[in-house]
Amino acid sequence: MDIKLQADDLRVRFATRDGMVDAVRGVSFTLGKEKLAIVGESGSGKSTVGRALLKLHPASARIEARTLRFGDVDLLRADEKQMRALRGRRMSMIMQDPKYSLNPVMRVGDQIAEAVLVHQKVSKAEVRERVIAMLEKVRIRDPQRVYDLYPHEISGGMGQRIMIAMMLIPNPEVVIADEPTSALDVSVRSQVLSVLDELVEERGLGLIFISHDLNLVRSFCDRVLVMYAGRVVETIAAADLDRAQHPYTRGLLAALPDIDVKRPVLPVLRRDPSWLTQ
Amino acid sequence: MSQPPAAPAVPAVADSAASALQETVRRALHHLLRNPMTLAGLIVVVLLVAAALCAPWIATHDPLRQDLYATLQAPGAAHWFGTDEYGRDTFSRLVYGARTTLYIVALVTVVVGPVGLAVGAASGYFGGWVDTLFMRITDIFISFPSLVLALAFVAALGPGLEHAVIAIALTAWPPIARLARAETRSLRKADFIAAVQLQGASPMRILVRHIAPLCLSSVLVRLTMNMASIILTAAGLGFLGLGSQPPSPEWGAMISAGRRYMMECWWLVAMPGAAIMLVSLAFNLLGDGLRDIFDPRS
Amino acid sequence: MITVDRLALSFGDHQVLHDVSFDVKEGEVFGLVGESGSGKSTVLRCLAGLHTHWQGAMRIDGQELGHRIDRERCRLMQMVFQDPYGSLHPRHTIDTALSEPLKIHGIGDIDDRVCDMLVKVGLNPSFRFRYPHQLSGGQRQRVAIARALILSPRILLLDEPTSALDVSVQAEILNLLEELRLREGLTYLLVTHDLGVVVHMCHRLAVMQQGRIVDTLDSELLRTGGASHQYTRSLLAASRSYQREAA
Amino acid sequence: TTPRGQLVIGMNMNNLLSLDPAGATGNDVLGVVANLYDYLVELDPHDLTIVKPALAEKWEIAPDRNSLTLTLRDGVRFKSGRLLTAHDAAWSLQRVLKLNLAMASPWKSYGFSKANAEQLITAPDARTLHIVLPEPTDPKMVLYTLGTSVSSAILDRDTVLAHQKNGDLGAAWLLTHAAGSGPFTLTEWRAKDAMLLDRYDGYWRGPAKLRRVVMRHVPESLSLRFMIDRGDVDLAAGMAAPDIEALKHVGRVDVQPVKRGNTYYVALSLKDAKYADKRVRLALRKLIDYDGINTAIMPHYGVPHQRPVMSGLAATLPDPGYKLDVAGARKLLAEAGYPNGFRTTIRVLSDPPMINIATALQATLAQAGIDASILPGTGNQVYGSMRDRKFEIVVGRGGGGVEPHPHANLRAMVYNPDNRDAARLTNFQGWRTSFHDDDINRLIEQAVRERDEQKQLAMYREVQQLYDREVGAIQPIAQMVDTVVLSRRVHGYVGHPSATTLLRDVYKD
Amino acid sequence: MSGLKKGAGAWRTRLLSTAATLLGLLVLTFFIGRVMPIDPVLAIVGPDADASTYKQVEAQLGLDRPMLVQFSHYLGELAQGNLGTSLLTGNAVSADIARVFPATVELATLAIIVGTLLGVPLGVYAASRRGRLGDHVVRVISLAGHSTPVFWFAMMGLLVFYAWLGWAGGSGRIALAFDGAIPRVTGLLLVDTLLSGNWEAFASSVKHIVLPACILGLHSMAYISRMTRSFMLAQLSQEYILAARVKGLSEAAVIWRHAFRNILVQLLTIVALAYGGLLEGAVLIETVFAWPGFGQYLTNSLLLGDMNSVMGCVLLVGVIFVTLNLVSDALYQVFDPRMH
Ligand SMILES: Nc1ncnc2c1ncn2[C@@H]1O[C@H](COP(=O)(O)OP(=O)(O)OP(=O)(O)O)[C@@H](O)[C@H]1O
Ligand SMILES: Nc1ncnc2c1ncn2[C@@H]1O[C@H](COP(=O)(O)OP(=O)(O)OP(=O)(O)O)[C@@H](O)[C@H]1O
Ligand SMILES: [Mg+2]
Ligand SMILES: [Mg+2]
Repeated sequence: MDIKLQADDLRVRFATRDGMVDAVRGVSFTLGKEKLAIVGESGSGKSTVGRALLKLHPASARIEARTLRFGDVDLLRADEKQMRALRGRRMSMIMQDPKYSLNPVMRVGDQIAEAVLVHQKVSKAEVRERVIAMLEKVRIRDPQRVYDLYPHEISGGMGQRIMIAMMLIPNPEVVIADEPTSALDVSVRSQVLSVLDELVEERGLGLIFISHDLNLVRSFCDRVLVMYAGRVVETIAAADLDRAQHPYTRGLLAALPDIDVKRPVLPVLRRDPSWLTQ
Repeated sequence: MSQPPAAPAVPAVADSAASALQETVRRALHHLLRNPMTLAGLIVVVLLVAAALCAPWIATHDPLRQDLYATLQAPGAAHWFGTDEYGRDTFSRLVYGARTTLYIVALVTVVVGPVGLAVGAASGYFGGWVDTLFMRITDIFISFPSLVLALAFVAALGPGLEHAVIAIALTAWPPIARLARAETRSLRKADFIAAVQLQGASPMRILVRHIAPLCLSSVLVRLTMNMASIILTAAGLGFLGLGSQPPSPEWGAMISAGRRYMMECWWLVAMPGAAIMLVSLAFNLLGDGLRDIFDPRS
Repeated sequence: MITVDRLALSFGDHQVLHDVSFDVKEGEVFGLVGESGSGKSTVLRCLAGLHTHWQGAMRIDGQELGHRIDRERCRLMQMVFQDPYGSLHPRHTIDTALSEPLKIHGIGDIDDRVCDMLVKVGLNPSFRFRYPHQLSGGQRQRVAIARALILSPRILLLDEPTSALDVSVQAEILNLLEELRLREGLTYLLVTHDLGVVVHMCHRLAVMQQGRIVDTLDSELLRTGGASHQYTRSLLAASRSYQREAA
Repeated sequence: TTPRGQLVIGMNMNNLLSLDPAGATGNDVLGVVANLYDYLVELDPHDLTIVKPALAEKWEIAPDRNSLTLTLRDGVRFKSGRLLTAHDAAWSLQRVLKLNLAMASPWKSYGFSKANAEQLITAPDARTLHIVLPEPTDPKMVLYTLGTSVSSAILDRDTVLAHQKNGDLGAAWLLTHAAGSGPFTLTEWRAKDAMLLDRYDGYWRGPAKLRRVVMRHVPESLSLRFMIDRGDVDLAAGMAAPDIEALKHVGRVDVQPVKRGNTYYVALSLKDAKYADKRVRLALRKLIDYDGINTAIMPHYGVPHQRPVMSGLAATLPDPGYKLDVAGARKLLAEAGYPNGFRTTIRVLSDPPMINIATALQATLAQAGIDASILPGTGNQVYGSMRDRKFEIVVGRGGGGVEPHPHANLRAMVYNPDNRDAARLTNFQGWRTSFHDDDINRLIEQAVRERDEQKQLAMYREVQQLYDREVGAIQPIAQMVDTVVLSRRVHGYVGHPSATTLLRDVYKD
Repeated sequence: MSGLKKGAGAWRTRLLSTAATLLGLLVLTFFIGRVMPIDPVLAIVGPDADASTYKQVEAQLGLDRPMLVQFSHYLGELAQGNLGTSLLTGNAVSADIARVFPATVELATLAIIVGTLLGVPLGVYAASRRGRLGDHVVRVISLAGHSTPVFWFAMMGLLVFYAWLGWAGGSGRIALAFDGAIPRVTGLLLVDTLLSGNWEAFASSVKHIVLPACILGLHSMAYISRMTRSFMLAQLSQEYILAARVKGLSEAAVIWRHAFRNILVQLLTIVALAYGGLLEGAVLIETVFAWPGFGQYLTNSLLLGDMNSVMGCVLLVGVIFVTLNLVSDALYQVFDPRMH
């Protein structure tokens, strides 16, 4: 399996009002042509890892790692210019909430087109064609019309698909999806996921799927990283999730109310301080 | 050793009502230490207060003492900042002027804050005809040439600092009211307001205890930032002879009287001018800082 | 206990609720599910008295509900909101939040009641003087529940009380709610979009779509696959897990 | 720099309101009207008591001193082309009285009125104007009024009547227009911006040397100073003292002070119980720092003067030499029952030097324990409160003094024939301050009727002594000086003490 | 159909409330005029008039009639488009305003252009460098600009650029030589001189307006840059900015193409209001530069108690603000797709 992304002992610290906060404390993983999930409770550092890979952090963040490579690029040494060349073109990120992640005063088509135009000099007509083709690909009906809509004129599910189109149109090798469906309805969710799934299949890209929905991850991804307090406590094939070893993972699974099994009381996660250090 | 982020993100605090306040103070202090600009602003404001309180000890002369035979003397050992057209000591007047300035600041805050807050919050909370009425009134006051209002008010009540300041306040509340209204309108929909409504709280109670305190910080911040222009407007009224009455050492009036001599006696304008600038700069910096302290989003 | 009869509501030209009717029995947990925007929260808000311009009828114990909030209604029925971060006043301590309803209703013995309540929802009374920002999401939701219960209502309206929370915390809150219900004999009207939660908590549920109730059924049916309505089935399918063909 | 044939005057034109001779108040308008219109006689700017012929070739005072006969010169034409006759003159004077606006007041003080104007002011023929005095008075005074008051300008009757509206005798039109025979015509007037006067080529004395006079509104003294310094203005009027002082040292300009008949004074209201007490008034007289004020504040605004009659007249007594005497004042106050002083208010115009005098006064009052707060205001407010007799102290400027006659000052400042509130003699400062002394009143009345000059002089001197002894309500500090700064390119400018400065002989390099 | 009807209804409400605002303004002004202890009669008759003259003038002006009668008379005249005559100058108030207002419009327009061209880029720059040196420098500059008395700037400007360097024209709108030589068409001298084809006159009027306009502009620059900064900061913390960065956009594109476009409307509103403030008259600047503008006119009228003029001025200012409000609403309609 060719390795697209490699992180070794990634650490992210934030300088805050109350001193330094360690958000990510030594995370290591590799990503090939696969769907890698990162799960964990809120605040465990999932998004921080995702953003660190794109170096999209505020000035207050310090990123350290033994290795942080993307293909042939050493992300740790890359300067802002190199990163810009990389972002979008080779590695991109789908954000959680289409409502806030699209520029409200720009036509959605233009926003997608922009992603192409940053990296390539193409004629206007050709860009439009490509955007419309991409919109079709993410199964948007009547893409000609949708091209000219503004973000507030489209529904959440559509917005998320536009987001996906925008991030995939430059044909990146790696896509980081940060909770791409948590703002969506269950019914729309599966549509969006299937679009994503199809594109991964088709283009052979590496997908990092950040989520806290274990049920979803189990069926959608290939491999799962379970994070707790800024560390990876367990890496496991998605299919084997039920056989997870770590008590944290197991606790998370158990706490999930199940449609099929009715339990009088839900087991509650008991945190063990030793998880922080192991 | 740093705290793991996922562990219950609750800082250890001693549990008492007082410690809640302590925590706020601690955060403010912390912020101050990390923001030299805010700190500088605070220092100047503290100095201003100190100068106002300790004026008699700081001033080298009686600020009102005239010496018509030693007028317009350049800064020197006898008079650090020179003397004015009546031979009064500029430095001492500047020091005593701190009182007036502080008085203006306090008076405007006391008038504008509550009025703007009350009108804005009521308007935003009740909506409907209350909103329409209050906003029309606000519109009237906004589109009223502020000078006309100020002049008219001063003319009606007679000249004097209080009246000038009240006049300024009359022209200064509408923006505050609008701010409070906007804030209230977004708060009105908040769940915690719905929650107290469900507990049977009266609108008055909700306005006073729940909404007003939340608008207060932005109102205060805005007021601090307006301080500069308020001091200057007071000076401007003084320029038209409607501000503080002689011989009160008000900085704006000092400038406006001193301007007649400014080509030959630069200190008469430069000194109070610098003082106004410094203080308004300080208030602005402090206002910026306060916004950062109050606003958790930043 | 609760009867909602042909409830209808419009905002401007936009009709949000169309003839919504259902009953909830005493001591029952009744679920209200449906996709986003289907009007679930709106039904709760009408019941609580936060919307006043509805049409139709609502009854508690056969007693007709007025359009405005009154003291009596407050003591009968309280609500817990979805977002624990938005439902507590950021500048009020827990103590202030909990004692305020008591003060409004002129109930004495405030200190004891507040402490008791905190214990009841599983919070250490030492939390009393903290501010919301010093609490985690789960702890805030406990405070919100405590606030709702401090006037000893008989009905709790729960608007997605756990959807902003982690699974682990969700479990704690759901357990707490169940425990309280049994202990205090409360009636719940629970809005959620998580069918797992519905099955876990509710006796019966109504499925809403675009402001209408399209299906009312026993939650047992849901679990055993006995749901017959098309829309209910599609919801169920979507929430089980991701299947490529489903989309 | 300014063009050759033009005189550019920079001044504050805020007080230039009406140009109608019947209603125009204020000093600034005098300078304009004097150049747009002609007067029957003129006063010599170097010695005001010398009356010189103008429209009137000669004049005669009847032996009984009850009437004046003026003979008008022939061939004078208005700008409209009409010949100026005695009928125009009579109508102009009657018009002032009929309209009964501000400028009727000197005429009313001689006993003229709306009702008697047509009988008393007559033109028996085209060149003779006959003025009968309704009451005995000093006819010289009337002559002075004819030479100085705006109300004495001679209007083109037909032109004015052509613009009459609703029988207003052209009052509305004349607010902003002029119809006279003077050396200049009003070409354009934009209120509070600029006024252009162009030469009238048919002027009977021969055309003026200047082609055009431009007055520009420059309210800020410092701006004016920069302008005259750069030569963008030829003549600057009404500048602040520091700027005049600075310009004294600039080679290209001259500073020309002109003494006026007005005084800067401190007025007390005898309505106020405190000041009704002579001792308190005397104490206040001792609490003015005459020397300090005149050294530090008054240069370019005024010269020391302490008498109610303006300096330079034969009747004027030398200054009594009042001085600041805090100890003496304290003693007097203690005697009057105010050992610890009292609180009072000073109303004052917020312009220099009045506000400065008030501030200085405030400081010296404080030395005797009197806590005075200053209420600055516009002239309207200050003099309004005086008219209503609602004030304690006013620092002001005024006192007649247009006519070079002691009576003019005394009438304005001292005379008060009826001290009742209902009398509303609002035009007399004496009434406004509620200062009333029968002896003084009687002397003033007698003096103006006295035919014997020596006796008259003696009476006027006695009035001043009495006023000193009785401690009158108004204490003059300085006599007004009007200082203009003018470029050395300007020649022939002679500032007139009555403000009727004539520009017809002015020219520029 | 119903949308159209709704639109018309909204407009009717708008107009009604606008009229209510203006009427309120008039009532307030009228009332103020009456309680103010400035007596227009006294301003006309002068300080030395006697009681009979006073009474007569008072009656002529109708000031002896009951207040309500006076006010309804004023409204009646106003309904016929008549603002009355200025009590003191005898000119029609509308003519007076038509004379002084263009002078202020000219000055204010140039000033707001200067202020905006400087203030907006500075504000954007400061926001993009938040917390860093550049931010602090811009902040201090703009605050200093805001806290320095404007007349001090004006005097210093006159001293340096007029008295010493001679670059700027002095007081007034144009050199005196051109006074009366330029036919008045619009009242805006810059335009009128151009129309007359008199280049020297045009140059002169440019020379005269530059300094006061720049000084006013610097003053509004301070305000505009502050507001720009805070608007930009609010936008820069939005998610869509992150999305733009993810696309690989350069910082400049992120700031100008994305963030700035979102603050455009808010900014226009702020600039419009600042412009309204300038139109209301910068009395101090007008005084220092002897600019025969609206602010001076209003102040003088007020100080003399010339209430007809004051009412006219207040009405004009009211109309300006109401219009600016409407314009800024319209701007939202046009530029903000969310409002369509
Ligand atoms: N800009 C920042 N400054 C300071 N702390 C930060 C910042 N961004 C994130 N953190 C902290 O880093 C930790 C991890 O945050 P992160 O957003 O990665 O969590 P997450 O796993 O994505 O959570 P969620 O599921 O809620 O999105 C948290 O404790 C958070 O408070
Ligand atoms: N105050 C309001 N004004 C106008 N429309 C409203 C208002 N409140 C709710 N709506 C509309 O009513 C509809 C139902 O909203 P509601 O909040 O009840 O949905 P919901 O089922 O609770 O959805 P969610 O799962 O997203 O909370 C939505 O279309 C919403 O836009
Ligand atoms: Mg996250
Ligand atoms: Mg909802």
